[in-house]
Amino acid sequence: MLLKGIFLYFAAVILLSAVLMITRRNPVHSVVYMLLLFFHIAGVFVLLNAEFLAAVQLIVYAGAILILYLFVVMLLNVDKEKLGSRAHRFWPWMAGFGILIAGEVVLLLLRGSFPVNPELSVQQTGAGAEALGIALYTRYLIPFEIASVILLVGLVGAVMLAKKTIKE
Amino acid sequence: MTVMDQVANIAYSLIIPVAVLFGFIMLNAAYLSYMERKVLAHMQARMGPMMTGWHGILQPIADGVKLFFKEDIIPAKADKWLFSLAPVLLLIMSIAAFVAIPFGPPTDFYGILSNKVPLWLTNLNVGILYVLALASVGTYGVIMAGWASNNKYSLLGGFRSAAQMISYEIPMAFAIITVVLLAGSLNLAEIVNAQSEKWFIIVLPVGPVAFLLYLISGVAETNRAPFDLPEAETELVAGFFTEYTGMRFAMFFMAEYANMVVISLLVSILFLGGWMPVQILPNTWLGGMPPVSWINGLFRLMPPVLWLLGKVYFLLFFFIWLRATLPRLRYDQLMAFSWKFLLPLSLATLLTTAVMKQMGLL
Amino acid sequence: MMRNFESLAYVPAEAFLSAFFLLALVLSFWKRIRTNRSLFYLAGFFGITIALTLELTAGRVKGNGALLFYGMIRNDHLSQLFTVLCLFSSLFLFLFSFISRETTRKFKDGAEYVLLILANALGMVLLVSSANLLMMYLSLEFLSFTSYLLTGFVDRGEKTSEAAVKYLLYGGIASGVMVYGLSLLYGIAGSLDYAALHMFFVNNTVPGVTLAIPIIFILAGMGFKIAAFPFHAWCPDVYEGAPTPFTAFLSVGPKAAGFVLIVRFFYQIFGSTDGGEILTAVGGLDWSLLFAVLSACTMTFGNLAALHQKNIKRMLAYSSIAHAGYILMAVASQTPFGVSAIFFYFAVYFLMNFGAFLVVILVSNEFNSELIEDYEGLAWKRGKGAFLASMLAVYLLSLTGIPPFAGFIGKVYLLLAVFQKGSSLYWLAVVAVINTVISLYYYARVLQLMFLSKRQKGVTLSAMERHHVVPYSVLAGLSFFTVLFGIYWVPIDHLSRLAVNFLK
Amino acid sequence: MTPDTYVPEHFLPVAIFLLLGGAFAVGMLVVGWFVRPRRPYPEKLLTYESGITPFMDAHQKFSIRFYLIAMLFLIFDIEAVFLYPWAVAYGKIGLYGFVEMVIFIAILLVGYVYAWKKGALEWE
Repeated sequence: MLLKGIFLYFAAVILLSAVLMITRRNPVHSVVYMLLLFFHIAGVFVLLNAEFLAAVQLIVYAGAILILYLFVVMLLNVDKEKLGSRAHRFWPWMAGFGILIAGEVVLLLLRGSFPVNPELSVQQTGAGAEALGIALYTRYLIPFEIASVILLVGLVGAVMLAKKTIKE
Repeated sequence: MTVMDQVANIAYSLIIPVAVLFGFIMLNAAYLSYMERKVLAHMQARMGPMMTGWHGILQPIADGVKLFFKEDIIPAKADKWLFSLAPVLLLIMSIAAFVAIPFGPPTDFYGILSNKVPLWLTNLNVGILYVLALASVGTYGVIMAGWASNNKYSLLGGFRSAAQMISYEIPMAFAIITVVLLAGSLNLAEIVNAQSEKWFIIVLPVGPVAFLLYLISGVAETNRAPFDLPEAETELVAGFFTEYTGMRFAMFFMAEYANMVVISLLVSILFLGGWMPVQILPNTWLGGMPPVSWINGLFRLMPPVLWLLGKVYFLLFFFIWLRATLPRLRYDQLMAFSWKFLLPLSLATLLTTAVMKQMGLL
Repeated sequence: MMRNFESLAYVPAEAFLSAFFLLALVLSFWKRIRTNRSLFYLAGFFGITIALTLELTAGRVKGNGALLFYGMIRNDHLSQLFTVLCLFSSLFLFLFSFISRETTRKFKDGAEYVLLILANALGMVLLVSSANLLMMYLSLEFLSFTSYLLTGFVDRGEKTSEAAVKYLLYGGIASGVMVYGLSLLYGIAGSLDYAALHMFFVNNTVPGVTLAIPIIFILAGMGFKIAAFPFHAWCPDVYEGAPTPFTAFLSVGPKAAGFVLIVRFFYQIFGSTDGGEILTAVGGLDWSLLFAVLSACTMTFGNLAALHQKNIKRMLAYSSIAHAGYILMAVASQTPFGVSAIFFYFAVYFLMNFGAFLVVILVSNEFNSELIEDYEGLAWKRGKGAFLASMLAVYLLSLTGIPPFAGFIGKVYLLLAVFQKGSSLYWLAVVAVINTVISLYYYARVLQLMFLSKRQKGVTLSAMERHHVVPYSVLAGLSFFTVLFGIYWVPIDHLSRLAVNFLK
Repeated sequence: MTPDTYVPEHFLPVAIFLLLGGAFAVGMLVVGWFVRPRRPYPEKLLTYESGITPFMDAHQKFSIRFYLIAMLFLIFDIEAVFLYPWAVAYGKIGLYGFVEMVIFIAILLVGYVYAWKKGALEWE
């Protein structure tokens, strides 16, 4: 009961901050709501005994990616006067699509028969980081190394674009 | 168990520790300013605060009361919402970091308590990551304060400060990974226990390097001298908190001091053996022999938590000492120092550790 | 299932490409090397060639259906065939970059361009052989990432930045939606592995609606990659704004890789052969119909939109959307033969599409323009004008699917696959034929402009003379094969029959 | 153990402290609100700009270098995050783990040198 309450709290705040994030006129405010969102997602990870992921959620998403967003948003310096409503002219379509998907999810939950693989359960070993380390360096090695190449390409791209801009 | 027992249980296991820890943080936040002023003054052959109480001992309280009565000014052009949020966020993050820090092994306080209680609020398996995560979120407080003030100095100060903090986070992370590699755990208590024979600072050749890396990055993370560029008053007035007054200003100060304490605690835990007492020579070597073992035994008499706090206050003194001694870096030097020197050095340290561990040398 | 270090011997091309990419990056540190563009182009060209050689000669070593790296990568004939195809398209990208004036004059540092192409090739090669959702997603991102950067590489004015940003935003959203679908799928089945997912859906009945959400989400990512109907919006702008050699490449290599991704995902997870000629859908979702609808919409939309285009690159972009629609018919057929048809079509599409774009490049080298009206009377211009026009005619007719050319045979294969599925998809075949007729109109419009207008008669094409023999021999070679495979297509047929083996 | 029964009670103090920190910060402001003076006038509410009247919006376009630094940080931060599980599991994955990590670091090191060579680390 308590657990359900905690989860519902996290879920509610996640949804609310997500909605606020996309509706705020000031992009810097959007970033703040996104930060709130990340915190509560980390909370959900904690509920699932994925403490390492919770920490990563904060370190990488909140601490690095969102900082980059914040820099970009602040660097862009959107004029407050020019900032019209954030609503795109297609917003009724998008809202309709969103409601459609949401309805489908609700329908799905009402049917009740959501097959879940029994192997998926909360690990109680507490060795999250260690288990992750072993998996990452044996079974998931190739995706891991590919990830490093992707990071490398990202770095090359970022430097290339930034240098191009500086030169101009 | 009756309801009363449960309430008492919660009181003992939660309320008292929370109160004690919170008190500790507040006391530190207040009295570090006193310590800083006194130490700086004496280093510059001055006396520092002397008027309020014996040798100015009541100065922090007077300062606090004064700040309560100061007008709270929010500039008309500021983004009021973010302007208010920034210091609060920063303060929350720096206070919450203390939760995961272990202050000593479980103890019964020399028989006062019937069973042993741990000297930590919670022992997280990812303790070190938790502290790091909160520190990285603290960057928002700085940058948001700078942006929300709508003041050119604040904005530049905030940006500089944030860029500096993230730049030094990388060598810091690599230094921590070196420690994790040595200890084999992310749990802070386990990291301390791994140092019962040998503190990580004396694990040659990597220990001292990693220690220095962490120390330097730690000072830079807290925006303290010689890395206090964001607050370089000669060019940026007061940096990101130029526009803040009264209690909001106080919050930035408290957060900074709390951060200093956290960094000192982490340095002690990660490199200086945490609550382990000093050993003149290790037990495994000549330390077992009589004259040395007597001294080692003497050291062991002091409670572990005091050892930890001793190290912490020495480090805090060291930070103040740095401020009194070193000139401020130029911003380009500061960035280059992190990216071109500390980063490769920290990577090399990490790799050396891994190689030596692989070869069974560590 | 093979472990990591043992598996390395089975992926020589991939391993070589990654090592070569890193080596090239290290070499680019020295300014003297970095600024030497031709050297870097040559290096890239030979790198791809070596990778191709390795892939072709290692074919004997490679087992069919071997699962490498703990099941991350599946080595089978499908992956080999498409690896070769993708690497060839990268090779042609280098070749075209040599020829096009945009990529030889407009920018100084050739190093990054070459590096990104190499990385892009690596992404494609990994994508066609992934047999794990994680691996698939990562390689897809890898491919997309490099594509965004390459799109914005040569500055062609406002169009370029618009194209690159549009591509990035669409791509980001599509892959975000896709990864959400993947996570839902993982939540349902509890595995990332294609084979394990297949077993789960064979043994468990999942309500259709439960599966529909993740599948639709995943389709968004896949549809984006192949530019299928609702997810195509980026395509024309990107094709117009990107450097032309890259545009040519974009509609062949990455698109083929995207199709392999679709085929693997749906055939291996949601299909069951039992040795029959038609797969039975597993998991309670009628994806045949889904793809049939997608296919019909895509081809119709592509062709209708192509009708009014003024820029030939945009026209070819819409035409490539339409072709993606045709190829989707084979996916909808749910037959192993459909996979063969897909390879066959891509092999043919490779020839005619690269050929058509080469003409576009040569013409834009001359006029610095890509407007269709500038092709007026091309056939009557002096200095290779007739040659260029007739070559373009061959490719465009082949793209339409007119009998003596290879494009016709390709389309026949696709239709055969549809017919094999049975009467339920006959309507799709009818739609495809109607679409072919529509497409004839806009292809023929270009032909009419080139051949029937004599206003430009006798005007000299000046820049053409300075060019060497390479572009013309490539042009002739491509058209030779376009015609040859229209008459004698047995070699490709043999190859394409191999593709089916991945189901074994 | 399923998500229905797992209680992360060791995070209770964390929650308490996050709340306590917030309550403390807000409490200070609220208490101060009762005692502090409020006498705003337009000049006082101006932002500080060395004594002159502030001109233009302070939110200027900033150097792209800040963005570049953030991007580099992001990449190395992700690298560091990958290294934590490696360091913890190092005792169990042994030589393979070591070789794999050296490859990983080498790949990113190439990127680092590239950034350096291209002058991305300079702050003119």
